[in-house]
Amino acid sequence: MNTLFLYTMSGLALFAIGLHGLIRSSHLLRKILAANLMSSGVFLIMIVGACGTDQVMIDPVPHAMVLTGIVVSVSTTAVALVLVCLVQETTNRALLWQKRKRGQGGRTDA
Amino acid sequence: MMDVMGFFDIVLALALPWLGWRLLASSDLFRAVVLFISLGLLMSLTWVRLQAPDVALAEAAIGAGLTGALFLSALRRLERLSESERRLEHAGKREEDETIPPEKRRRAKPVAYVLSLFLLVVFVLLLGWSLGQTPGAKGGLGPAVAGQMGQSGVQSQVTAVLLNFRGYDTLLEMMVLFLAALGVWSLTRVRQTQQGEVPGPVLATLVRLLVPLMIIVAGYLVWIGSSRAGGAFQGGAVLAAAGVLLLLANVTVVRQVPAGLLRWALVLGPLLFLLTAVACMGGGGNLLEYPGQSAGVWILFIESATAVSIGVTLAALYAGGRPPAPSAPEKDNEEGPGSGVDKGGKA
Amino acid sequence: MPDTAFWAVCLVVVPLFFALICFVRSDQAAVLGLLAAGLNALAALAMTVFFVRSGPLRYAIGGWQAPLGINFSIDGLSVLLVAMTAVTGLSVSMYARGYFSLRIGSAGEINRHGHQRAFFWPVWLLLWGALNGLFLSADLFNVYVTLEIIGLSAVVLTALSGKPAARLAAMRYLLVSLLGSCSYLFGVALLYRSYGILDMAALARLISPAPLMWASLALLTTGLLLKTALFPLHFWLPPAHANALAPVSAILSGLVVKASFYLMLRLWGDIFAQVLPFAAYVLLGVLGCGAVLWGAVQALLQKRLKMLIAYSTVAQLGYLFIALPLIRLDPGSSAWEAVILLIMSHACAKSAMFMAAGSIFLKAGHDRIDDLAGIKEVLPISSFAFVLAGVSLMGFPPSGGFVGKWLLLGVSLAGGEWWWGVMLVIGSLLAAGYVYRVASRLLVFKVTFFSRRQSIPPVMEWSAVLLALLALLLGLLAGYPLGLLEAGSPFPLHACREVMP
Amino acid sequence: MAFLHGLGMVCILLGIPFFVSGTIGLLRFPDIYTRLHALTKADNVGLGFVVLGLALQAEEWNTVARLLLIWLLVLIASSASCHLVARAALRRKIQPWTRP
Amino acid sequence: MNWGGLLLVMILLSSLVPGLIIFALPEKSNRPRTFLNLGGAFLKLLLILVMIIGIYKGRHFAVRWQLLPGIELALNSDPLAALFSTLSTVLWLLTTLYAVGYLEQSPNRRQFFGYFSICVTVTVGIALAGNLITFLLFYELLTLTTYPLVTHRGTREALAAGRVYLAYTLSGGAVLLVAVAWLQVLAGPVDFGGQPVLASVAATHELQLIVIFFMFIAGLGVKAALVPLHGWLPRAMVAPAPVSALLHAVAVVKAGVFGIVRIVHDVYGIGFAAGLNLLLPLSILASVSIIYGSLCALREDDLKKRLAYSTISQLSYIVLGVSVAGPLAAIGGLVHLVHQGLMKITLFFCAGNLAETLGVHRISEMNGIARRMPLTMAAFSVGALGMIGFPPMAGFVSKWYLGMGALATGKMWVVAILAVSTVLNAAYFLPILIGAWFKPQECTWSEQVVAVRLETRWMLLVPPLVTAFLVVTVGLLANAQISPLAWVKLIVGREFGP
Repeated sequence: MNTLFLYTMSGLALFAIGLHGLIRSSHLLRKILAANLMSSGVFLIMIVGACGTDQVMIDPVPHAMVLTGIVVSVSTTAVALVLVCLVQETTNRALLWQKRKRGQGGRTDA
Repeated sequence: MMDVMGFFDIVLALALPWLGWRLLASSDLFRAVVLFISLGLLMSLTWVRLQAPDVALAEAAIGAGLTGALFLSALRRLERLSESERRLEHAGKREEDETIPPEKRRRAKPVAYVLSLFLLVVFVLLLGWSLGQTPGAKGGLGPAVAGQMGQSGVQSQVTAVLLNFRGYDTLLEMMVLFLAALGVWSLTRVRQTQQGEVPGPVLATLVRLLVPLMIIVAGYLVWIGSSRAGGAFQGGAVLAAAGVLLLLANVTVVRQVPAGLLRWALVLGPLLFLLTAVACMGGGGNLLEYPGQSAGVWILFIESATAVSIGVTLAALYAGGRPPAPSAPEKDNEEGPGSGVDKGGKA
Repeated sequence: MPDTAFWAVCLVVVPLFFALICFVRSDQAAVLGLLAAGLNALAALAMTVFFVRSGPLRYAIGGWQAPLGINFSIDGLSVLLVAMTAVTGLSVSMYARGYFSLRIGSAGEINRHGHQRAFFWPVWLLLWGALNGLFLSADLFNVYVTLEIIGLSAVVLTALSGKPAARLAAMRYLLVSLLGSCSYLFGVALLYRSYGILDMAALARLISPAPLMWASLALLTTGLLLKTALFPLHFWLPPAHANALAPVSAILSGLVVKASFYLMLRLWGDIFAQVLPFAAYVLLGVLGCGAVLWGAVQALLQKRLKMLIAYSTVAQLGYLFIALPLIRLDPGSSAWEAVILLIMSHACAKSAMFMAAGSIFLKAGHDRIDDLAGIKEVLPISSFAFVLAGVSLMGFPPSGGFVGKWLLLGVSLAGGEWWWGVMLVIGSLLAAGYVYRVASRLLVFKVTFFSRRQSIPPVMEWSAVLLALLALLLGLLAGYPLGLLEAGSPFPLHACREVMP
Repeated sequence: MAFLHGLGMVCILLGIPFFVSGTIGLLRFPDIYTRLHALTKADNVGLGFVVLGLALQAEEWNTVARLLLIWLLVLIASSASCHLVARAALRRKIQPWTRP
Repeated sequence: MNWGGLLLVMILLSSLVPGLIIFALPEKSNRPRTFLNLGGAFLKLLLILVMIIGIYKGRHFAVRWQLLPGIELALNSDPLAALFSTLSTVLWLLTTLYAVGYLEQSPNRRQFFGYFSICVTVTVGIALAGNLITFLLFYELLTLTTYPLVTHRGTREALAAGRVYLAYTLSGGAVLLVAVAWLQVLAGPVDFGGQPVLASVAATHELQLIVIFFMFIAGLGVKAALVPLHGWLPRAMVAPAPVSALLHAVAVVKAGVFGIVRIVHDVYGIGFAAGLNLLLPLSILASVSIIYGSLCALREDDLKKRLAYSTISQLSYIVLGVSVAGPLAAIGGLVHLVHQGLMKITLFFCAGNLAETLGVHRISEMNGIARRMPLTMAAFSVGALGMIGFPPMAGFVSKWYLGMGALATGKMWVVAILAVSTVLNAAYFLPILIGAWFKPQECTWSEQVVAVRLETRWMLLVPPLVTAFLVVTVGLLANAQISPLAWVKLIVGREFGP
């Protein structure tokens, strides 16, 4: 049970929690948080895979991949957040599948 | 000594998923975002423990800092929207965001919920077992990278991989960032905030003090990137932090930035990267094949250009919309009545 | 030193470069966009010509060889798909130019459509460059980044129309694409962890059954199926494709969905082919059948024309997945050629259909199918384009769809698994159902009064007709494009001539 | 040299109680203002000791300079943010806690 | 480029090109449209004559176009192809003339004549098809091009009829597609011209070939209106008269029957089919449709519907002739393909005249109509008597050969079927004639066409008279050198060998 295996497991746990959160949570903002969690989990597993057993030979390629991944996830999150605000503003519904409160059905093909 | 660090690792490794669960299970969104920021910081600590300093820097600056700032500004906008919504409904109690009673939400799809949970657990266990089985692939491409470091023109392995061996990935990644800025600008326009909001003495001095320092630190990070942890992304992230500070302090100079200059700043990094990539082909080499021994110089040139662009782009993402039109405040065209040419069918 | 590799690089660099320029000089965005579309088509043509002469090629970017650096692998499949993207993209660009110039002309709409046009071109060119990059690249992580660009630009284009429904659909599309990319990345991470390389060709040689390999394959496949909207995971596609602007729907249905299916073909047809059991392919085939049935039934029930066409995309994708078990059933057989033909003819036909539907929407002011009676009087060319595209979708001779289905039918009967073939035939019958439901309204009914006076610019109607005609000609001239396929294809196709007597 | 190392270790250990008291203050105090007060004061002093300890253990001078820069920046940042949070709290009209 | 191949392609283009030009012309340009139509028809007739002379001299025209290594489109001119294409071309010329007269002021004629000429191209394509896949290609295109003609009027019933028509023909096409693909898998690409190829592969796939045969019959039966699959034909009568005349008397239905003849003669071969005893069930099916068609015709009061049901029964004569394995019966069946076409088109022309000039649709209204329109009724009587099988008309010749063929092969029940159907024909045709000629006029007709000298517009009158004259001459000059009977003997002679 060395620490590397423990980190892998926590990365996996993060991915699972994120996946569960993305599917189950109803508020859009929470879904995006969950998506970020998932990608952090994946990055953790990648980096743990990178550092070899003898602590000296570090494989830089996963580091580069994770860097790219972080920048990609920040850009998707930015667009997602702007979209959430727009969806909330126009259809007044932060919860994706929930009907609008004021009677007018949240028809998707308005 | 090792067991103390080992103990710290165990605490850290357990803290991450626990924090993740608390984050998603918390009822208040603001608390979720704050937990998310602290999770980001813990993550950067983990990267340090796993000997990935570059990633730690990036995670702290972009993962926790900027993403957290994005979430906070989005949360504020959602609060303002639901507040105006509430004023219309003059609902009495401050409206919790989880307005639907929990049991209604749970009842929605109990079967699907149990099934998805079961599938998830099985998948995780299977994956955990299989991850445990196979040892790391003997350092993957590490030895290959170490072997080629001589021609890469830089000392730091990560920067070599990022900008030389797999430079094409970074070029496309710059395009992703540019695309995000395009997307945000195409979706909304920045609200005409009240001009006169005075930032207050402390914030003004803080900004005046910190912004120049941040720019120096960003330059230092880009410079040091060739040998130790650092590089374009980390430098760009610090620049973005300076940009966010300026936006927060609502400094008038930010308002007067001409739109054309802003667009060129956004485009500068990817454009120069693309042009240098094509220029390398001029000398008979392949795409992105830096001629002769001058790889180091080219990489530094590209890194500085991209750092500036990344800084401006991330700040623009934080601003959350294209700059308000300097001329007469035309109507917010998203909701313009328009002749409804492309309104949906009158079903 | 222009050779295949030079043109391949042009195909990636030119769209990206022009996307940047279009963003900066946003007032000439349309002109620059069309120029980029023309250059791109030229580069695709040049690459095909050089490819025919010099055969498949691996191009190391940055000069670093395969395992370390990123390579372009230019083989028959990628050249054909790049050519398909070039042709469809060029005609959609011409359509878009007319579409936006028309809508800007109408009073009161100046700033909204000026804004849409200013942002349509750069995002569309980025999408195009990423598509070309994806078809050419041979590196799994590089493909992840291109998939990310494609997904994000598709979301931005969908939300461009500004309608609440479009934004909601874009939101749902973004969440699905986030989930898909994350699971794809997880798959790539696991593959890298167990084999230490990212290059597809090298990976194909190293693959051996191991628990981690199965997990990574499952993750890669789920990610790609989410992005290809195969049957159970298709819920996000119809609203997104129906509520987007007309040129955007054409791009989404014609090209974007094909990118992730191309990757499925690479993974299931090439890299993991030796390791995967036949049952896995049958599972995908069954899902494909589900897609064909569900899509067609839903299309028959739809009230709105664009929703109908979007559900028809779900159904047509089902065909492509039905072909997977047939490829596995008889690797050397012509099923591989049939799938490519189906992809190409569906791309042309579906884009033409969405363009025609867009013109009809603009002219009628709505797209409720029941009230579109007799629009052929007002828009003869667009109605003809719609019916022509319908012919190819239905798999009527002499269209590419027919030849594709004919080959698949032959392979399924030869291999003894006749049910796949019968499923195809039932699918084309259902397709005939929903196409004729619309065609009978368009062509036959008495004329009803249409409020919009504005005339649709001819470039919009003729680009749709030309693309629909191309889908038909693909059937007649199927020999030439598929001849390209043999160069460097994963299976020795010339061996397949004997298999199909 | 060992003496400097030992002294450094002592300083770091001296810093820890300040952090602990700051955290206890955060948890125990009734309202936002008192919590802010406890947090910024205690943590800054604690950090001062830790930085001092590390500086003693550092080999070259530029690491010492960098450590001092870090300490200076944290001081500025925490005091400024404490001020901003307090101002925001006042603006939301949160009344400071008075003994019942 | 071999000249023969060019000839065949020219035959197809001679009606396709005018069709496409007509689509391009604006709606109002009637004169150039009529000129294009008739010019195309004459050109095609000329080219067909050149082909017939060529075949007579024993030359063989063929052209092949390879789509994919497994798929080859081929046209070739064997005598059977020449027979059917001559019939369609001659009747297309007459029907175009008739249609120009019939649709004088009606709306969107551009669409009508465009699809009309493309439809004839496809019919001739079916005739000239050189192998099974080309036949399938044109067969499915026929559905596509005839749909707009059936639903030309755009009324609600036209659309309902169109939907039924589509349902039948599309499912038939799908079954045929599977059958052809299956056969191609078993025996490779099947060409029509040469020796039937299935005998070689029969040993291993006996059962499959039988199933394929019945799938063929089902697929082609839809268009050949065999009984269980005939539902669309009566409903399709809602189409304008020229459409019902050419399409539902000649082009579409004959395509189905022509397909069955191809399958039995060229794909399976008579001997092989008889060996697998496939022909008996086919002949039973044909007989059932003959009897059922005639019975339904009795009950119908609407004239065009009665003619439709009579078409269903007459078509099955051809199938009966083919499925009775004797040379004589085959001659009878094939020659009936031509004769029935001539007679049926005459009847439909006359029905169209009555409907157009006097608004008469029902038989009960037709008493004493001969006084008002003697020429039309004369043509109608010639056609009707021919249908019944009176000696001098064409109908008699084909029924005679059918009977002789049945006798030669000792199938007495076929002779009985022929006798019964002749009686039934008489039962549903004679009352019309008697009522028209001898009974006084009972109800008033709405005079829709003010004709000066003739009883109706000359364009409506000439075609039925010409076809009636053809019916008589073909009957009388049956043994002459150039008559359809002689041509059919040539075909059957090659088919059954010396």
